[in-house]
Amino acid sequence: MTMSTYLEAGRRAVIEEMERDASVWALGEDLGRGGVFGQYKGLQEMFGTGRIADTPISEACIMGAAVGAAMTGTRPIVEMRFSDFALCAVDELVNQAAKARFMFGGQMRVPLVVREPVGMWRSSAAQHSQSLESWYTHIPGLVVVAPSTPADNLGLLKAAIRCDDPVVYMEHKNLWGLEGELPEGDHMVPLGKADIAREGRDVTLVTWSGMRQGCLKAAETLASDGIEAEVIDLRTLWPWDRDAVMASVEKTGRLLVVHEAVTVSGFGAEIAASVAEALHFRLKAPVSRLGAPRIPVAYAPTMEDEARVSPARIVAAVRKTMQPAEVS
Amino acid sequence: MTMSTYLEAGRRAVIEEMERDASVWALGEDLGRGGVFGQYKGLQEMFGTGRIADTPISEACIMGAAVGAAMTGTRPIVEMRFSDFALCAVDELVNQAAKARFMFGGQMRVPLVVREPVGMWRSSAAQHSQSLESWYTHIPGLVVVAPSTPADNLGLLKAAIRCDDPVVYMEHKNLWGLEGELPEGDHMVPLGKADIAREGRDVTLVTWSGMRQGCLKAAETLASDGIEAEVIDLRTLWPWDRDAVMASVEKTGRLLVVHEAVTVSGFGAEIAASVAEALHFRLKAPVSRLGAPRIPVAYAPTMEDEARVSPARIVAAVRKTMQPAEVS
Amino acid sequence: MTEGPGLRRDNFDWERFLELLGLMHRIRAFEEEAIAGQKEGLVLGAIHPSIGQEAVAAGVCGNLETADLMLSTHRGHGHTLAKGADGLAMMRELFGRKGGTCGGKGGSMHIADFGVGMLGANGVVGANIPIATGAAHALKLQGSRQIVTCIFGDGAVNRGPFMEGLNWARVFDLPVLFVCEDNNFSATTRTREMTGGAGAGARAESLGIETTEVDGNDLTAVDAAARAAIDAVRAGQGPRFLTCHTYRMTGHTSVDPAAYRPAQEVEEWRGNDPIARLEVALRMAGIEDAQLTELHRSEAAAMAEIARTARETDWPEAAGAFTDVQDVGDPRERAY
Amino acid sequence: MTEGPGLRRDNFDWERFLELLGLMHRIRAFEEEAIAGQKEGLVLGAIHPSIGQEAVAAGVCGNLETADLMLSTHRGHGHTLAKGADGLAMMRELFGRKGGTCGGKGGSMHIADFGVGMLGANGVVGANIPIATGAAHALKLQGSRQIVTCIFGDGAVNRGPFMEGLNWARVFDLPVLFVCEDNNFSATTRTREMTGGAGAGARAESLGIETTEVDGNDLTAVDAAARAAIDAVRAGQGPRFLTCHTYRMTGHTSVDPAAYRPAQEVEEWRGNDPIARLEVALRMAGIEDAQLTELHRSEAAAMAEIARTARETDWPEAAGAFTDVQDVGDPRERAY
Ligand SMILES: Cc1ncc(C[n+]2csc(CCOP(=O)(O)OP(=O)(O)O)c2C)c(N)n1
Ligand SMILES: Cc1ncc(C[n+]2csc(CCOP(=O)(O)OP(=O)(O)O)c2C)c(N)n1
Ligand SMILES: [Mg+2]
Ligand SMILES: [Mg+2]
Repeated sequence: MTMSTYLEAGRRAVIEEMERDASVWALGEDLGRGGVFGQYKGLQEMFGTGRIADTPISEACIMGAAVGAAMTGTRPIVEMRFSDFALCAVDELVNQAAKARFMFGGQMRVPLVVREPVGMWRSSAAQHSQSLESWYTHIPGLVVVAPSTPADNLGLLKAAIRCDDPVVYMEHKNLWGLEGELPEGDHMVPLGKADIAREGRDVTLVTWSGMRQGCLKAAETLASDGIEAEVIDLRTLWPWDRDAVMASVEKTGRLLVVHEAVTVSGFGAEIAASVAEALHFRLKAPVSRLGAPRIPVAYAPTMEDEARVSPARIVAAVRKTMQPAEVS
Repeated sequence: MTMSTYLEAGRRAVIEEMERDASVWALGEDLGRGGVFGQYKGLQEMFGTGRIADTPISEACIMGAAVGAAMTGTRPIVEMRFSDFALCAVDELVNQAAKARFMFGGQMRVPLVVREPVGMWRSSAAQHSQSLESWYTHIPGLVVVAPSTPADNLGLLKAAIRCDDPVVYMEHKNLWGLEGELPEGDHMVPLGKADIAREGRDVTLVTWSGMRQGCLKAAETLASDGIEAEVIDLRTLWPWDRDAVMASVEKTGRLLVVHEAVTVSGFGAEIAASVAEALHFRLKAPVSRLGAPRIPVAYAPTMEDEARVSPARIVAAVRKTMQPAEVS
Repeated sequence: MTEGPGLRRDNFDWERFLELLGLMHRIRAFEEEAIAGQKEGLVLGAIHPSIGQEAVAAGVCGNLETADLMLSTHRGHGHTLAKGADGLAMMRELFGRKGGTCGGKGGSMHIADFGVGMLGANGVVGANIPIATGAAHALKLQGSRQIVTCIFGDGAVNRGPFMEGLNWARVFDLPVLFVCEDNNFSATTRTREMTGGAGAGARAESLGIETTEVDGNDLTAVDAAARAAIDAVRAGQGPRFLTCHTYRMTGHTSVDPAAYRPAQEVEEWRGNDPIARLEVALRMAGIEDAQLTELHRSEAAAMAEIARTARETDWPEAAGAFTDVQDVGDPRERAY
Repeated sequence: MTEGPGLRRDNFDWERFLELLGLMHRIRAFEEEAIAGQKEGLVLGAIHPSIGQEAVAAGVCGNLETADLMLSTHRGHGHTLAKGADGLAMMRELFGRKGGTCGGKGGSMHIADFGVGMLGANGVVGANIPIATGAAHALKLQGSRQIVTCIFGDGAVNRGPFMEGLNWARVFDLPVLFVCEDNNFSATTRTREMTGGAGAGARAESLGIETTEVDGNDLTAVDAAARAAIDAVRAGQGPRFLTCHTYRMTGHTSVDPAAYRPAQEVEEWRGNDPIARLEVALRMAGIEDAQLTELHRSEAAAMAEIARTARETDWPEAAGAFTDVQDVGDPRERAY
């Protein structure tokens, strides 16, 4: 075990996979100087300009070229800088990368990883703060991953790079500096398996990415009131770990999904609806969701905070869920 | 009342609004020759090349230019041809059109209508068949409309053109030829109001766009078994008519959301989750959803049909919902 | 326009041109069968015929090796056949049958045959340009001697990915030949009216890519220009650009009457048929009429047989809808 | 590079240039206050200073009328001030306070002041180009005599919307001036290494747009070139393109040490400061040192006062997060 940041864990994942497999390479703007957050620091020196490729500011072509390169025997890691800029490359991801294997009858695969840093990050305003993971879960062909700890960022990024499907890999910008222990050796985390971040009997919190921390904090607060929350960090959003979630809700009878994205049509809707469909008669309270209101993220902190899911808001939402059941 | 097709109703809406308001204009590829489905037939002759503007194949610029033109005192109707091609213009719609008014502190509005023909249409395969309405419902700032009858296509398109928000307006390609009665005069349908397409006491079907017809057909079949389905055509997806849906489910105790889009993270998840949250204790059966599996749409009809929600499948899903409640 | 290609008979490789003439006949026969099939309801989706443009497909792809890669457009039957794909598999794909190039999942607009280096038609105009560029990028990383050819229409040059892809290919000095098949139209729109400046070639030049323009209805001219460009690309000189001026003799799709085109223009181009022009040249080179007639007949007959076989082929299993979606996650989860 | 602009004294409009010098001082003072404010934690988000590039803002926008429209980038403080926006409102915006140009909703990257025709900075590189083009399209439809100016960086010319927007402006003959503020860098990347061909101007030319290149650190040269281009655009001659060669004296953001640039290059450009150069020219035209010093002092003092006022301004109400989202639908529906 060594201590590492979330950022450094991602960097280690790239290094290990590039050392293991010569067909892995990375492309994106400013990668030669380490990338905008330092995720690629020193990598061009290690692997050369061919495998750590600086690109023009051409998101559509970055994504499209990665699709072509993935079809042609390489495994590109696409760096989109901010997930918001990936909106300049949606045709390439959704109409091309996600559909090619199917559309062409399985003649090839498109093994690429799109790294899309997501989420709110100190006054970054409307165009640098989005979390659009639910979009990608809706698109057949795509795998969607959202790690929330350094160890998971190591193990999931390695798994994503080895996966033969196109993977949208969403690191949270606010987690770059988060420290945690990293296992030694070839640490892999399987795609599609949730992590029970905290066990509890009273209510199930399903979450991912930046909200894992907030849920754990909220769980502490609730514990002092005698409410024991189970916190499930999904880690992979598609495919999501139904078994883990259903087992937990069968036990607790209560579900709150917590995510940073806008609640309306967020991925919480899918989970809440799935649980309501499957476990309606086991629920002690209605399923519930906590996400951002349907507003763009503002710059000034007073307004920005209205779009931020805080531990206090999670606590309040859990308390609401714990209220005695309405008589039907 | 006159009989008209869904296509012709949309054309009439554009004509009426362009006659009423000189700031309305339309832009898109091939509009001078009527557009790819004939929605603009004869309009360039009526309104000139300035107001019915042919454009280069430049979806990003079509959308972006409309944003600028909307900020500058005009009301553009943006024709995207197939909703699939709108994926070439997502930055312009989501990062620009949807956020500008908020981001710039309300200094202006972006009154534009993006027409995006959606849905499956005889062997059009993976890149010409998508229904991505749930994406747009997730984006603050956007209004989302999906008409399903000729009269609604007239009244809703007129309302969309008069709306000061950016509206994503999704006509269904398979409905172009659908005939129905059109009211005379200035027929407006308010945004955000559902249509109770059929009354019933046993189960609520919430649907929109191409699935209205299928739900009505299924309801006929079910009626002969004594199951009376209420069919609610949402018409506007954002904002959706919560009151109408909740009132209906309070009455019937059962919900099935039916849409053509992929079920996973489709807009049905939002409705099912909202109903489960609000009416858990009134439900006689779990909320349920029926949409496409998470697969791209194939070309060959045998496989294509696996992604198609048919009346028979709706009937089967309703029957499942009507089964006696599991003992909890 | 109706003049022969002005051949110097002595260095006229008539055997090769006879072969390419056969290929052009094959392409035309394929599309004529497809159009007939569509009228009968056998072809289910839209088709975009390239009748009149066969010299581009034959002239360009005739210079590629099987290992080379090629990406095409919605109007891609000719390119695909010329790259070596099997006509029967293609026809089955159009008919949505078992044994289609994509197993019936793609149809006309998504034909692909990776076995012969045909990396796909595309339903999104211009989308193949960055993908082709990326394929060339991979080849360069791999130190391969293969090259990529990317064919697109005149309308595609107004899409941003055109510029992004060409710039990328220049910046990374990639082995890719861009071919603009300029048939003057983008669906129902005359492309020139929507195109600023001198057009495709001028844009490529401004991005630092050497360009050539050629009469795209003259097979021998396309052949020569493509060979020169392909040799340069293969020699490691980076990307090249070739514009082939041509015309489509049908509407945009097989059901488009194309009334937006002046009859006289269509007539003029009809007199400029690339197949007829090559036949003239071959006659000038001493090939007998009988041989030319037989070539045409045999290709047409073979294609008729293909269409017959295709229509008698089974439909693919419905279960195929759930295969090749992705490895991780179960696409059947929400199946009916 | 360090030479004076070589003025012909007789037709040197020193009063105007003194005014533009004041504007350049104001821009620099604004950014120096902003950088200081960021160190103190008053500016909350990223800022992209344009120190060293002030002659572009002053020279271009100094030739626009208030009614004209202008769109800018993430590096837009200078353009915005030069277009006439209020410095205090801008500083408040950077500090996220009440009374900011966007009420605190936008911050540095989304500054806009529609009242003076400033239609927004943009956080997405190149995204302003189609928007500006559309604004010009609307003006043309309206028969207005206003024009649009769209300023963007050298990095933006590699994004597809650059080509789409310029092509569009040419096709529709729109009243828009495109200004490429070429500071040699795209974030940490030397743009030339990612740019095929001769660059921005060559691309514009290939799209049929007349271009000019100018020393962007020479206010008088920018002023003259911009005036000529703006006159042509206003006269209905369609779009024009102007490249201004300049350099940013800071890093990409205010916290970027910019170690990727050779010290000598930075030093050379420091000797080419547009403010110092204009001062030299004005001294040659007979303006006294004292007057120049006073101009600098007074602008700096005024800006210091603005910063003081801004920091004492209240925060916006939290409820503002729910206003100006949209008319239809209630953004509070899922509020906490
Ligand atoms: C991005 C995109 N926009 C629009 C279309 C609709 N469309 C299909 S083909 C076509 C015309 C293309 O013209 P061109 O590139 O010249 O090719 P051609 O059809 O002439 O071979 C259009 C507009 C599309 N498929 N993709
Ligand atoms: C589409 C997009 N890609 C990437 C970025 C990140 N980014 C912000 S500024 C910048 C460099 C822009 O360079 P240039 O256009 O030359 O403008 P400058 O910063 O030099 O003024 C980049 C890459 C972005 N904001 N938008
Ligand atoms: Mg064409
Ligand atoms: Mg720059």
